[in-house]
Amino acid sequence: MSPEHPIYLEDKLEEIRGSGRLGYRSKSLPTWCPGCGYYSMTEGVTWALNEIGLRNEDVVIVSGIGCASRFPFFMETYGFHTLHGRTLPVATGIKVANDKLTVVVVGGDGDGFAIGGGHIPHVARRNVDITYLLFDNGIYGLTKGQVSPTSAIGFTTSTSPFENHDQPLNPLMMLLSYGASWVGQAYAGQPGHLAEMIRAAIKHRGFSYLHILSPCVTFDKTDRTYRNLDFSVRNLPEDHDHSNRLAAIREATKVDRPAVGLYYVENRPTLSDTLDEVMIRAGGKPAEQAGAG
Amino acid sequence: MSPEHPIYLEDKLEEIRGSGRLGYRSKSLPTWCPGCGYYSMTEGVTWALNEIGLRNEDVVIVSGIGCASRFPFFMETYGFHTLHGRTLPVATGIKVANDKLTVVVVGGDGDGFAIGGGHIPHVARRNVDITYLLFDNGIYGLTKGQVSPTSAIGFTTSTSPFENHDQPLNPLMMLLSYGASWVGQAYAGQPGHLAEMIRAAIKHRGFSYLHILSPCVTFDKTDRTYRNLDFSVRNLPEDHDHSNRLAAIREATKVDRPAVGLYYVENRPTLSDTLDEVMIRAGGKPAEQAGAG
Amino acid sequence: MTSIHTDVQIGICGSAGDGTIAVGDILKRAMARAGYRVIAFDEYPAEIRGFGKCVARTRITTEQVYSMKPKTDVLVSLNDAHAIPHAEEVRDFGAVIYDSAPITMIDEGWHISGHLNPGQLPYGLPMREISEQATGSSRSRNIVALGFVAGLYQLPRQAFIDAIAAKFQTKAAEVTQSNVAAFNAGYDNGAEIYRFDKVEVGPPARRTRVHDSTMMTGNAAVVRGCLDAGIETFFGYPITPATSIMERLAVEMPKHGARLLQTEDEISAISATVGAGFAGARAATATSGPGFALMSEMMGLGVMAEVPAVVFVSQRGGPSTGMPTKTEQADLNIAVFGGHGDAKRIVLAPTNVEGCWRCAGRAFEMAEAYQTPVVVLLDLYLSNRYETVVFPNKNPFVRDAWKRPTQDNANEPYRRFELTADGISPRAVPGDPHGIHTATGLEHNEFGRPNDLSAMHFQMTEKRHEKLNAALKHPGITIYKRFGDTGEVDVGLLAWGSTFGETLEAMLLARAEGIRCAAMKVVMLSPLPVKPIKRFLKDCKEVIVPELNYEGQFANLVSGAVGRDVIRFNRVTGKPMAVNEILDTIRSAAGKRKLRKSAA
Amino acid sequence: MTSIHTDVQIGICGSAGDGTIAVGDILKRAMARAGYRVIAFDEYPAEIRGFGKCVARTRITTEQVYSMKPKTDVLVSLNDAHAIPHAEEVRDFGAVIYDSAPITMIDEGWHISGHLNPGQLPYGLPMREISEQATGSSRSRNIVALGFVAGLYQLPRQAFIDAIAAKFQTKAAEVTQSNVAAFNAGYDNGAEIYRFDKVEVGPPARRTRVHDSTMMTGNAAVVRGCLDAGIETFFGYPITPATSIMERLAVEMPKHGARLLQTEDEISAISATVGAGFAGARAATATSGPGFALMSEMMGLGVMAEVPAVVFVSQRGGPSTGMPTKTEQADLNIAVFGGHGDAKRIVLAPTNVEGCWRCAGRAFEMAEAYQTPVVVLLDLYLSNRYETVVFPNKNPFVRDAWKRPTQDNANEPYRRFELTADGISPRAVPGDPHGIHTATGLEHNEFGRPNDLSAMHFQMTEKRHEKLNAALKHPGITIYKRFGDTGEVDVGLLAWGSTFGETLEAMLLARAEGIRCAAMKVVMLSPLPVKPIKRFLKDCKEVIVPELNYEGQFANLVSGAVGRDVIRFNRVTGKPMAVNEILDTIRSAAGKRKLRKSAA
Ligand SMILES: Cc1ncc(C[n+]2csc(CCOP(=O)(O)OP(=O)(O)O)c2C)c(N)n1
Ligand SMILES: Cc1ncc(C[n+]2csc(CCOP(=O)(O)OP(=O)(O)O)c2C)c(N)n1
Ligand code: SF4
Ligand code: SF4
Ligand SMILES: [Mg+2]
Ligand SMILES: [Mg+2]
Repeated sequence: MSPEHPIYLEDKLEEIRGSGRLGYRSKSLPTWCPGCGYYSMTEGVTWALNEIGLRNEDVVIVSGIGCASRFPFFMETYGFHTLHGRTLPVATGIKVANDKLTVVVVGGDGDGFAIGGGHIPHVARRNVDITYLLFDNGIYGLTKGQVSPTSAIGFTTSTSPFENHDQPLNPLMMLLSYGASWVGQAYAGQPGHLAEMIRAAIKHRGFSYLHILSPCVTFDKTDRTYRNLDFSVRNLPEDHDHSNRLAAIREATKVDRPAVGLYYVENRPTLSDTLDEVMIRAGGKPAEQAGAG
Repeated sequence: MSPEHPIYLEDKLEEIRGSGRLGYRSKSLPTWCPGCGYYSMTEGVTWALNEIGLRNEDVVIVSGIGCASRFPFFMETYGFHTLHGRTLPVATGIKVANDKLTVVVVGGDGDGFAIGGGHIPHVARRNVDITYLLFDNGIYGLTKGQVSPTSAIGFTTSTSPFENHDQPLNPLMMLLSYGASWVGQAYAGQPGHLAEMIRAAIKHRGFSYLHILSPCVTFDKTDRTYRNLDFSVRNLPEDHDHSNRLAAIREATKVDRPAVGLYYVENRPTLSDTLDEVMIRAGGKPAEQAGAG
Repeated sequence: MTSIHTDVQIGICGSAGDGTIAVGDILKRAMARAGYRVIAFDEYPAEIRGFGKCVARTRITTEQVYSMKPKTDVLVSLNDAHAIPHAEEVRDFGAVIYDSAPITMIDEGWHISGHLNPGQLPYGLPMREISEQATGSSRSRNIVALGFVAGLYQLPRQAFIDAIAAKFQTKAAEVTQSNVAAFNAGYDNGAEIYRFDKVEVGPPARRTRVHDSTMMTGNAAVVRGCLDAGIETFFGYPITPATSIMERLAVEMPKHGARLLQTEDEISAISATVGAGFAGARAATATSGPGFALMSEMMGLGVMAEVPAVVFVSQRGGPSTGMPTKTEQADLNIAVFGGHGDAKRIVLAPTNVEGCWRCAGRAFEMAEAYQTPVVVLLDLYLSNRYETVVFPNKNPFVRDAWKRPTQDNANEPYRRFELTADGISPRAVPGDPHGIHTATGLEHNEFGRPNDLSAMHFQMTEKRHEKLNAALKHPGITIYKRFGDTGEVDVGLLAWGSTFGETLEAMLLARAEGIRCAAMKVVMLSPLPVKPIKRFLKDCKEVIVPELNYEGQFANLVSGAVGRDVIRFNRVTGKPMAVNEILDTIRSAAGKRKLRKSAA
Repeated sequence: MTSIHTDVQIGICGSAGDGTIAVGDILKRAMARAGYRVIAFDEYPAEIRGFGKCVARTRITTEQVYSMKPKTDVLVSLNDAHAIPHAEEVRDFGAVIYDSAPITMIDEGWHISGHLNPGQLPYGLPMREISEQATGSSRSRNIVALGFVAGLYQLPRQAFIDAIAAKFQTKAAEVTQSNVAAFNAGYDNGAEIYRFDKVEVGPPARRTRVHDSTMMTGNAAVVRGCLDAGIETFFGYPITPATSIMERLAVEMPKHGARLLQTEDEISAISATVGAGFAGARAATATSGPGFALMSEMMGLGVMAEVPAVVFVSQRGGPSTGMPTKTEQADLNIAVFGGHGDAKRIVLAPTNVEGCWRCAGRAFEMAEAYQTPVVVLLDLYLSNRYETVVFPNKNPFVRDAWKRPTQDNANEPYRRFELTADGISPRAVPGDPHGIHTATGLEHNEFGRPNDLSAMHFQMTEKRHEKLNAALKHPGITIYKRFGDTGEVDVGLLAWGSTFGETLEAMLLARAEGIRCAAMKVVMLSPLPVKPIKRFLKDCKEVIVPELNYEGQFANLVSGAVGRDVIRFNRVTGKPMAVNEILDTIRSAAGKRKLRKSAA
């Protein structure tokens, strides 16, 4: 009965223990609002890590500030809960220090496209081999409901009390224009597909950006709800050519009927490759990396 | 003979005094390297202001840090030489305070797309009625030649002594994906066209982005030189439809043969319109603005 | 200080789902309506959702006070597990009210009644049953408990009914009716059955009419100060505990033709604020420690280019993301010293809600008059706590507080940064044909042209520093103030920000014990009023500096300025400082500890 | 201090196009090759291009010194208009060498010969003609002038010829030949025609073999320190005067299998540095004031999450963009106090080039050992000035300087932030199966889980502060050091950073005048070695704190910590402090002014 007492997952999740997935979950029970899309995302990451069969100690989950903040605490991997908007450069530092690690970044639309927006182009163009799972609820959840750069026009929030009039950003188009080597979209209301996409994103060698449409059930009852998204979300056309950046951009412009799936993928040298190349040209040789010794 | 003594333009430019352009030039002689593209840009801005016939006191030139820093000092208008990467938010503040002012931002590729990169999407989506003249020399000039986010692969600089291996950004594509309402490109080696484009950019009501290809004659002798650019720069196709964002993006992808001209233009409400709309909905009415009283 | 006739402190504790904060709200609003003075501060859990602990504390007095009492008179438990640790807050012979038949089963050992000290009075009330009887549902047990407390003290019933009606005014009429019924049932129980025998809740001494005094939080007072000062632009980015400033301004500013923009981050917010200030607008932003850290570089441009800008910083527990929902006073260092280079700015730290309003308004005047960024340093405790405030009838804040160029030398080139006797140069803004200039973050000469010669840099550095001294004499604001005994004292207290309230309370209690002591509040932290502080310290045998940070940031500042050591009294609990602990420090500094023990 | 036999200071002044810096370079390299000790500092114009003033000053001694002399012995003018203001730097009976037939016409009144003080010796040399005769072109007049000075002093000719050859080694052989010819022509002129009569340029006292001593700048020494300490990752963004650290590392690191990335800004640089530190790498970044201001927030995460990270900050004139090519010491405040919350970090400020190397190396050890960000505070003067340095044969820096978890409690959950006696918790990094944890910027418990209870916050705050005290005893680095008279003194000087060199020089001169005095250098500014400073201050009747900022940032820090007032001696000229001015302050503090006057 003491409120300081942690609540253990064990009592609740005995039935899925057999899967091995629980091995990637810590003993802390998530504190998100019931129905929040972050639950599907947690499940998706756990499932994907288990499917790929990564060792817990070789995975680092990096979060910034937002409702995603606490994500790493619910995982049995290394984690770094950093600052608002700084996930990507911190993750870059981790990867440069030790490129044997699998680095997964989780964050919200404000964290990514407001305060953190300056970092994305550079991670994308350098093809840093990390996975960026962006949870887009079109609002600032953790700070209790302010307008965000992906909020729709007309959305009323505590800081847009007379409706939002600013044109929202189009994250997928942006990432495609930055030269990201893997760009996809998923929807928290389709947890199975979401999990598959997360697995693919993590497996991609290079920077992978997965945009996840996720309702904030607490602070958005009108706009980006499960109900509305269930109506509008579609799949990418069967014949979509995900090696064609312009075709991907064309699909990304159709914001009223957002399509889930893999928009674009390409294989090119990662930042690790580049740094190795520099060492070779300098006449040095790649040394043992941090944490390895 | 005293080195502290300022050198006056007057002795040198008597012949162009008749044009009225000199009314927009201050008495300080620019200190850029001989042959630098910033001279064409200065001429272009002076010409455009004169052509449009703006009053000196109603124009504010905002610079960040880079070789463009000193630009405002060479103009006989208001000026604000701000910080590295902060031109756009400062300019937004100026425009929000007094939307009768014509605000022109000048800056380099590092200032804009490295340290300042996080601000561009938001000025673009909000359609802040300012003009952004981006001087792209593919290098950090003021700090004496380091690699920049628009440096070509293979470019050797003091911080990429073993060649640059990072894929450069594509600023035009980025701006188009941000929803900028006016996007164009010019080349410092074509000063007449550059001046025309500057005029059009300033006249556009809304956020206008002009990308200016400009060699740094001092720190880049191999890559983005007048010689190389003279070969590769072309005009946009005659039939280019500048109301079609996807067509504009397609043109922007052709980086090996950069095209000058107007890529895209659209008319939509500016930030000032939006703020007025909010006031009306709130039951207030737009007050006298700062500086007006 | 006048003596306080009525002085009752009521605490309500429960989980986030129990309606704890809601009834605390009704209580304080009812008492303010009834003409009492109120100070109230709520504790919230850090999580968005869940069943974390809430505590709503309200102190009700006839004259305004600025801190909680060391001990609570009545504690209402809506959830015993949460309330148990708070039982010790209750004074001897104070009451603890709990649900004698709660909805959820409580394990043995988790009944609060088993955790009281001898002398504390347990009142087991069947809240749930009373609620069910009065309204048909047990959901109003919080209102029942509130009514019970009101009845115990025979507080004016109608004021509560009005407050309840106001609270539910947007809901269906039945909601109000049902809640009033619950309240009345509780009240009757308290007044008739359990009624306190000898409690002193006199009527408000100086009965202020409703609306004479307004009850508001520190952040709401900041907003009112901004509006009264004629704010023209606001740029901000949400962050606890500053967000509510922007949220309120977002509703109010457009009504007055003023413009607010939520920017993409704090760097953009301060940049736009400086841009707007450059263009001549009254411009402000608001943030907390993490956001303010991001503003460091742009603050320096404001200093160098001599641009007015107002920055509200509400401190929370640090460092880093720290404790977003806890209070602390550890951002003094960054506020005063957080710029690179000799980047001196004005820093004001109000000590109470009225001060939030006043500092906000004066900050705009100062920013304009001295052409510089002004930081107003709040903290979570001050931002979120409620106080009753009486505003003057006439809006005291001056518009257009800056020196503009005259047309006298219209033929000479304009010297934006003219070296003058007081360091203030006449300032033109864009649009003025006679003041064309370029401002810059580089060192510059009088015309604003880049210039880094030794003599110029020295003169300009001196100008930027010395002009600020005029702020120490700025009209209409208390920069520092001494309270308590005059002349030489055994113990002097020097405090800043919200902690001054607790310091004052402790000082008064110490005086009541016969200790000669005095307290000084310092509102302007930069430039520091060194002379008055020195004068005060001269009067004090011992000087205590109580503050909510680890190393004594204010103590270091003062000590560095006056060259004298002080007693640092530091706490980093995330909570307002406990009056009792300050009092103990005073006692031991006064060497009175023994005396007191032998007397007891 | 040992007595210095040879002590000559040569200044060369001209415009950016005159090859001023180039011949200064040859001079100092030649003298270092010849086994002398050298300190040299060049002044550049702020503009990229143009004909701004350059001054190259070189002091040549037998024992290493750490400041320029108060007066120059020989000034070479390559451009009289620029050099005239510097004539007064030349000592009585010192020489001023100028072109008796310059290329450009000089207006009347602009000949330097008309601006000398009585006693200064004018040497008009037909530099242009000599150059033309020796090489067929007047372009080598700078080399002629250099040869002339070398000849005057009979400096070892071969060392210069070697230095010239080294300088032009990438060019065609004729370039070297022609420059050597110019040099020899100048030398012969100086040695045979004008040769000084009674000048003392003895051979280096302790003749160090070539390569025993290395001549390098402070920034180059930082780079060597980083490499010697085994730096693994570097993330940076260019900014004067720190850029050359990154530029050199960019060449060197990949040779050693280490990784360098130029990030998109300073926020990214420090974030990546903290990320790499978290992952277990030796990670650093380098910047100047404006960039460091942007790093403020992320520094706090380093403190909170207890992540090692090294940050080099080379100060320049401020505030804001300020004076990028001028020196100043005004970033102490932001280095020590620039974080929000109780964000204490280690701050080291080397006082000379050798110290740059040592502080750099030890900074990595400290960051790891105490799990915290470490700031190494340089300044433009120290970053850019050359000194001869003798490095120890054995690389002294320790790798892997941190406490890792043992396998003892492998079954218990890992406590990343275990509360231990010394505040240091065994630290695991990703890849280690036994140390899985999440680090956070929120306040947390021993496991690293968010926790904001009062007691936890207090314990963790205490841990983060008190663990740093061990740094005061870190092996292999001088935290503070006293020089001069022992025991009680009339005047004590307390200095930090590059200004300590001038302070020491002034103190030695004052002692030579018979004033009892001592100087203490303080290398660790945070945590401050309070006890030794207190002890030192006790010995001093008067304490002077000379520093290059307006308000006395170090004086405030010391005064705040020890509670005693000091004499602030501040200069903001953008230049190194003048030894003479410190000396005057010592004299007046010692009350010796009259004495001296009557003696003169
Ligand atoms: C520097 C800084 N500024 C502001 C904040 C306050 N803050 C925390 S989360 C957040 C926005 C969260 O929105 P988003 O990134 O969309 O995440 P969500 O909670 O919606 O998932 C803000 C503004 C902060 N912690 N740090
Ligand atoms: C915060 C900060 N970081 C770094 C610098 C140093 N700096 C000045 S200009 C510049 C880059 C200039 O490059 P760019 O923007 O491309 O302009 P250019 O000079 O090439 O026109 C840098 C890194 C600075 N002044 N402030
Ligand atoms: S506030 Fe919204 S985004 Fe955050 S946990 Fe709750 S539902 Fe999810
Ligand atoms: S350095 Fe390059 S960009 Fe800068 S002024 Fe010179 S040529 Fe132009
Ligand atoms: Mg969000
Ligand atoms: Mg550039």
